[in-house]
Amino acid sequence: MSEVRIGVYVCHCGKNIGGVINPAKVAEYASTLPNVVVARDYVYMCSSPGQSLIEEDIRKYNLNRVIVAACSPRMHEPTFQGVLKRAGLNPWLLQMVNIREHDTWVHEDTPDKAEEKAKELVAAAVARAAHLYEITTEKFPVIKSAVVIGGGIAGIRASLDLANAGIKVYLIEKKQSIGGKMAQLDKTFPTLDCSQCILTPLMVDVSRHPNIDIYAYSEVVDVSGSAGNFKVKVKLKPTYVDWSKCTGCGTCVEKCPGRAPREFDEGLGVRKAIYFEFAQAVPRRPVIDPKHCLWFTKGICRVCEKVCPVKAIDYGQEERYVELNVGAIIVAIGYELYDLSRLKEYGYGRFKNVISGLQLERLSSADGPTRGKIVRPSDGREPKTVGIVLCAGSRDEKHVRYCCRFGCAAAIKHIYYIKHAIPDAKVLVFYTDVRAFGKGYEEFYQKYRSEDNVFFIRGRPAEIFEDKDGSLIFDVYDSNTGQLINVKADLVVLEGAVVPPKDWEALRRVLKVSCDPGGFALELHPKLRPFETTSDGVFLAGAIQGPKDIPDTVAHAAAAAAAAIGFLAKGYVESVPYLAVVNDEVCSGCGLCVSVCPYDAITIEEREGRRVAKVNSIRCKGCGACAATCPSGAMQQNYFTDTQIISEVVSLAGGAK
Amino acid sequence: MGRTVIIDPITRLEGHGKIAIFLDDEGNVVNAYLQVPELRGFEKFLVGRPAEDAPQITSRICGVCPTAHHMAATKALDDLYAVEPPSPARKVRELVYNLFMFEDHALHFYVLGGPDFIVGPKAPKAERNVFGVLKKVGSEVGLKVIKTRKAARDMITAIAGKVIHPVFGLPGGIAKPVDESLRSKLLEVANSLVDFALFTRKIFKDLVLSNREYLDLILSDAYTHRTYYMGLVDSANRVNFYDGMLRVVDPNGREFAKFDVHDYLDHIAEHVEPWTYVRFSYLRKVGWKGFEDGVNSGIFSVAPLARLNVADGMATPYAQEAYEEMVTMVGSKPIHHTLAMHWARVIEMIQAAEKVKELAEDPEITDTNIRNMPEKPRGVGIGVVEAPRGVLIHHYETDEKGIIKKANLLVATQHNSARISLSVSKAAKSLIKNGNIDEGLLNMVEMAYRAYDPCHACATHNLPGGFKPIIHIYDIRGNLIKVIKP
Amino acid sequence: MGDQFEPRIVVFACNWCSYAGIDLAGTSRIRYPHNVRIVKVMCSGRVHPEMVLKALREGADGVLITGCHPGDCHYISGNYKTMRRYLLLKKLLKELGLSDRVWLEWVSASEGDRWAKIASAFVEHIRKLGPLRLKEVMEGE
Amino acid sequence: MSKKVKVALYWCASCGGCEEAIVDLAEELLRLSEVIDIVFWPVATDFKKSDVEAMPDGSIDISIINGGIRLTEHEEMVKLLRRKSKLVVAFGSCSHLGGVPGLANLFSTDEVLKYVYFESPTVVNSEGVIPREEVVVDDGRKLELPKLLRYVRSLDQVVDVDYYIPGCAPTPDVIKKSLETLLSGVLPPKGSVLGASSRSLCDECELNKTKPEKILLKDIKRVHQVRLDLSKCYLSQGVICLGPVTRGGCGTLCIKGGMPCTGCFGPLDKVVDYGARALSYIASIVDYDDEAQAEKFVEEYIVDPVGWFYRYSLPRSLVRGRYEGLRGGAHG
Repeated sequence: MSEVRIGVYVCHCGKNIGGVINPAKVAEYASTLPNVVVARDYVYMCSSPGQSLIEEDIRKYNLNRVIVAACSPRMHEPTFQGVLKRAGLNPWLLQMVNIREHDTWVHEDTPDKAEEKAKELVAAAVARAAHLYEITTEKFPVIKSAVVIGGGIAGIRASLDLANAGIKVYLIEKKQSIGGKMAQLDKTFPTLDCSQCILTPLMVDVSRHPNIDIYAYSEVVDVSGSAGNFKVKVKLKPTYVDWSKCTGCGTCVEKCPGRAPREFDEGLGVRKAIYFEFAQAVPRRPVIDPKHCLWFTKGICRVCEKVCPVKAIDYGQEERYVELNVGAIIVAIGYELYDLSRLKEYGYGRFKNVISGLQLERLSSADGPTRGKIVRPSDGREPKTVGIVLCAGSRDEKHVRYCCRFGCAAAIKHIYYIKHAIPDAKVLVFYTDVRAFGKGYEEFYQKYRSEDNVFFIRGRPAEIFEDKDGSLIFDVYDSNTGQLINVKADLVVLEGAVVPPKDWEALRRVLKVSCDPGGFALELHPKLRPFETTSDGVFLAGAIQGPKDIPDTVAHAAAAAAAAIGFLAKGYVESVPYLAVVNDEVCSGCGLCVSVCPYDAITIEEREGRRVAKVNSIRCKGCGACAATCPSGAMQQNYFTDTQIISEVVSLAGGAK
Repeated sequence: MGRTVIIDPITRLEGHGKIAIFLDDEGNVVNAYLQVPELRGFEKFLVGRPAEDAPQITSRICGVCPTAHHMAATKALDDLYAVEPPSPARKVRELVYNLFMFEDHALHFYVLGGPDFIVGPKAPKAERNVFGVLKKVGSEVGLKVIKTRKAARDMITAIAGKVIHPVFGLPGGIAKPVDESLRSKLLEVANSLVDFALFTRKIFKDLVLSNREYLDLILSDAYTHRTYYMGLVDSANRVNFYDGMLRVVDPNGREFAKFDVHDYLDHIAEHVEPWTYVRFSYLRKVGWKGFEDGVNSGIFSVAPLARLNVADGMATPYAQEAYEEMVTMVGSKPIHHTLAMHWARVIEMIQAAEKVKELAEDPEITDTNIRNMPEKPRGVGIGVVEAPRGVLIHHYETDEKGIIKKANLLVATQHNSARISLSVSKAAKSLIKNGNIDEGLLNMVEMAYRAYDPCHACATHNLPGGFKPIIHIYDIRGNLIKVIKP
Repeated sequence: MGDQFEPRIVVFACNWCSYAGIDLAGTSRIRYPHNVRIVKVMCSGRVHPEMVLKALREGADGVLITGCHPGDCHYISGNYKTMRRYLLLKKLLKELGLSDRVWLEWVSASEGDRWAKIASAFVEHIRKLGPLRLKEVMEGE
Repeated sequence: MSKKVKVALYWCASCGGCEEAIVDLAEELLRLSEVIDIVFWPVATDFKKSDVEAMPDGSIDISIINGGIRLTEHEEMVKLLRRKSKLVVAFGSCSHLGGVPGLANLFSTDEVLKYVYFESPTVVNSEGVIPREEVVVDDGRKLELPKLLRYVRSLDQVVDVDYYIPGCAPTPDVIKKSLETLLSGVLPPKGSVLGASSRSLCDECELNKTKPEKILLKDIKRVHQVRLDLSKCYLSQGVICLGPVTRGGCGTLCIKGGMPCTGCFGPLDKVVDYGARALSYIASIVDYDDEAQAEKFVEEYIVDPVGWFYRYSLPRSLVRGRYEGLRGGAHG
């Protein structure tokens, strides 16, 4: 493009910008800058009149550069690039200036400085824009398949939606069976229907679905490639049972003499050394737990081997790896309970009769350790006085700051469990606030708070002490009545805080997904794109994006699946615009760019007897590391060339002249 | 008060020199000052540099004798790391060094100093330059000069990497061995160098020594100073450019001192004057007595004549022959006649050429054992060589990582600068009498000066060169009353 | 000096962590000094020491490079390259008497408050050092 | 006769190597004298400054100037030559980039004088004599010494420069090519570097093809610490070779001499700051991601960043020398 013709558009963003500085002044200043043909301000540039204003100017003044001074480019860059496209300009001739997040929102108290800053930022953009050039991207086909990591309700729902849309799904579950936390629940609020009754049919659908392969007892260890063409490395942990032979008859489990605490019962029950996660496990294929198997620990027994009708037992089995080639990845690994023993004052872990909400679920569950009888773990006695503590670790500076978003409703459900099993029981609920926000929750709450012998006390227990008989003694300051209450309870239930699963940190690194202050996955946008991530092709389903109850989780999972389906259905991904580009004339083939490329996207080629660097545009992700390494300046990065960045830097360093 | 004569700057020598002559009211010379008007501070900015970089950094002190600085620094590194190069490496170094000695002397003889004699001191000034020389000796000789120098310099490039700022010096050795194909070239060149050196001796004989007038000029009192002399000698007290002991003889030719360069601080001190950037070396044990010669003044000189004065002879046959001829003709040693410097230079040129031949023929020269690996630096490293213009000492102090903390560079022209001042004022005094300023003054003074082939690039790490001299003569009030142009 | 010196500071921010974190400070309305001017790059690994020196040369009183925390780089290892270039640059600048003028800080997408603290600290630090005026000082005799 | 191109040659703070380089043209020099007319060359001809002053402005076709700018007197002379010349060419590293003597920019003039005239071990100077710009000797007569500038400068930091001839010293080949270009009449864009390559040294280096696919450094070997395999890329052997960042055209003299490139030909056209470029690629290939280890590496191995990366170009760099702050208040 010969002559540079720049249009500058300063947005008021209502009062967000306009309330602090005078956009008209900024536009007026911009109009005095070199190459600027037209400069305007408007109340909402992103609105349709705002957009068409720019579009018309582009035609009218045949602009070949557009600068929009408004919010963060991370917000509306695509919007305004769309405007350029519609006006027949290459979208990369757009330069955004962030005068909201980086200026008016943070310098409100020094408006004139903020205005001066806005002018300088615009000036720098004008300097930079002169060096912008058209960028075209390449298209690459996507592989129409997906990996779903995590077989809880979120993963199950997402898998089914994808599979039903004709997409091949690989569902990765680290435990022996899919089902996740929901499978451990007795009932679900507010409808109180049996959790497994609504979950297990879905599990069966998954296991039967032609488009779904389940990799149970497996973990994702590495991810390479990129959106549309990921290579996902999955570790199949040794089960010591050849699942291809196994029929799931369960004789081995029956006959196994080995015993171990049952994870599924949160440590309250016992399982065999060879076991299913739970009765309705999917897949119905057992695994041997070598830590408790007599053969592995003492070198005796081998009963399972003897009794197995199909000779499926294989003590020599080793871990195996498979590499799955997929177009999209859905992360649905859910949450984990906060380690309640860290709330020292409550004595969880020290006092048998202080249990977690999930443990209560197990006690109340028909396939639980007590076959559904709610008793004190210490002596099996029926509790007559039960204390339920809300926000155990949640909304607490010392533990986790955020809300678990289901503790309150769960507590109400737990009142029901207790009153239903032990009608004369007395239930004391210790709360800070009761947040019954979901559909039907308020009604649910009202119903059970008004039951006899159910007391809501606004306050948290001080230190809990254990009496000789195992019951628990503590004081609570009721901030409603202003009284100090001494409580003696047979059982205390902690509605605990939730955190991301331990293995998330490692996983998110291979996925290149950032996290929020709580450690949960960071969505692309908290409102507009809550199930996408900064890594293209990687989607979020359920509680890994933040604590959720079942309805929200399922909704979120379905949305993630829909997003993934959309992404895969499009059929192609585009190369990044910020590609590395080589100036063959200057390149001496010194090869240092090859040494620093994290994606092995650069190779050295012989050309007319010379060595020259070549960039593979599929592999290049546009980080620019090579450009910052190139000793000769032959290697540049689209939209971030040395000249573009330096002209911006020079302008900012020198300030508005 | 009297007049001031300024000759600024002196031409045809590598270095920017300025001479101021003061006359009293009778118009007789009170004093003459040699001013060296710049300083680059290499000694300072060597601080913080890794010692192994010194050979390449210090060679930038002078592009005319980079090899001298490169070699002195490299030898200082051998010393710093207490690691001697293997014999083949030492021989290659010495070979390169003699090639360099040869071409540098050739440059001075034919281009810088020679013209005074070859063309003649009384010849028109415009002719007293390289072009005049070519006219006198014929352009085919001129071509021969150019070709021979080039051949020698190309050999340096082939071995040392570069001729202007060599790179091959490493503590305990050199960077690259000499291969057979290079050696055969070397042998050719070596022979041509010897021929050329002898040819040069012939020219000097025919044009200078056989000319009574010139000989008298050389021996005239105007160009004579009885000072001490310092130079390197080998174990047999013969002239050696690359290595040896430093020997000092007094004005009567008696050995005054003979010491290893490590003891140089006991023997050499430097005096500072406010009117020049160059430091004046003198013998510490005799002391600084101002600008005067004699046994009681610590002033000493270096460079070709000094080397021949401190030595008992030359290290090679043809050179020895020429040396004996010189001593017999002059009749006594030490030779105090400044202009005999040119003579000495020719004799050294012969030795350099013969040395090159000798080393090129040495079977060891192509041996690939060229490095002994250095280990820990021992804190101090001192190296010495005979630069074409005289004793050159590099002295470094480093930390345990071999980073230079202190550097001291003693350069030939610093050693000579006091004696040069003597020569200059003596020449001036003999040629300026009662206000009569002989037109010949200019060149006589220059000749005295030029004989040393002083390199102020070395002495002060200053730029070489300058303009044709002009003499400014001022009256009592300092008004310009006369200007003498070449 | 009469009224107090307002440092001019150029900040390099990577798109995925630091720029997002700076945006977050904005959306959370966390105040910090106006002196900072942000230059966006996709990855801190794109920031060339040349750009840092150029900023100082052209009038910046200080330069602040920001990137993802170690291990968090969106491009696997860009921030490690930045860290190494920074360490070398620091050593060079020390010899040139300028090492106090450049900082490297890690700011994640969730650290709006941390960003604000860093920005304030750096501005104060540079304010104490006073104006740089590299061009005038080095070109004037 | 007057058809000949009028050329002036001048040297500022140089070591004389650039003059030697011209002398090394040997026979070439005689051939050249047929097409050029040297109107000013202090080292070899009889013309004086006054003669130059007498010339009409722009009457010299080409002024070729070597050496850095160190003295006020250099400033005056090059400004004069600029006025008198159609083209001004910076010859050699000092004129082009400031050169090795530019390392003096790391120290103040006082520091230098103090060392040279007091601290130097051989100096005996009890009266604390120090050379001064103006000294009164004998009965009131004045002797003057020129003023040293605080910072050594490249030629283009003092006058407008049309072309550059790189190298310390420029090789005969580079000089020949440059003169051919200058005399051809078809001139490249102003500011071009003449006679050399438009690519880095690796392009013409025999050893480039021996590079492994990736070069990652766990340590750096200083030249005296390693026996280089002269048939393999030196950088890949852990030695700092500045070939990748240095303009080619010298024919890899140092490499062939068994030593790594130290960068005398300077940067390529697109480079803003040579040292920063050098520093960046070295840092980029250091094989430590852990900050503590990387710090240790820098501490242990990067012993002289300025001397390595700005050996020839400190004055021409963005920072130019040691910053001593406004009114002397140094930082860092």
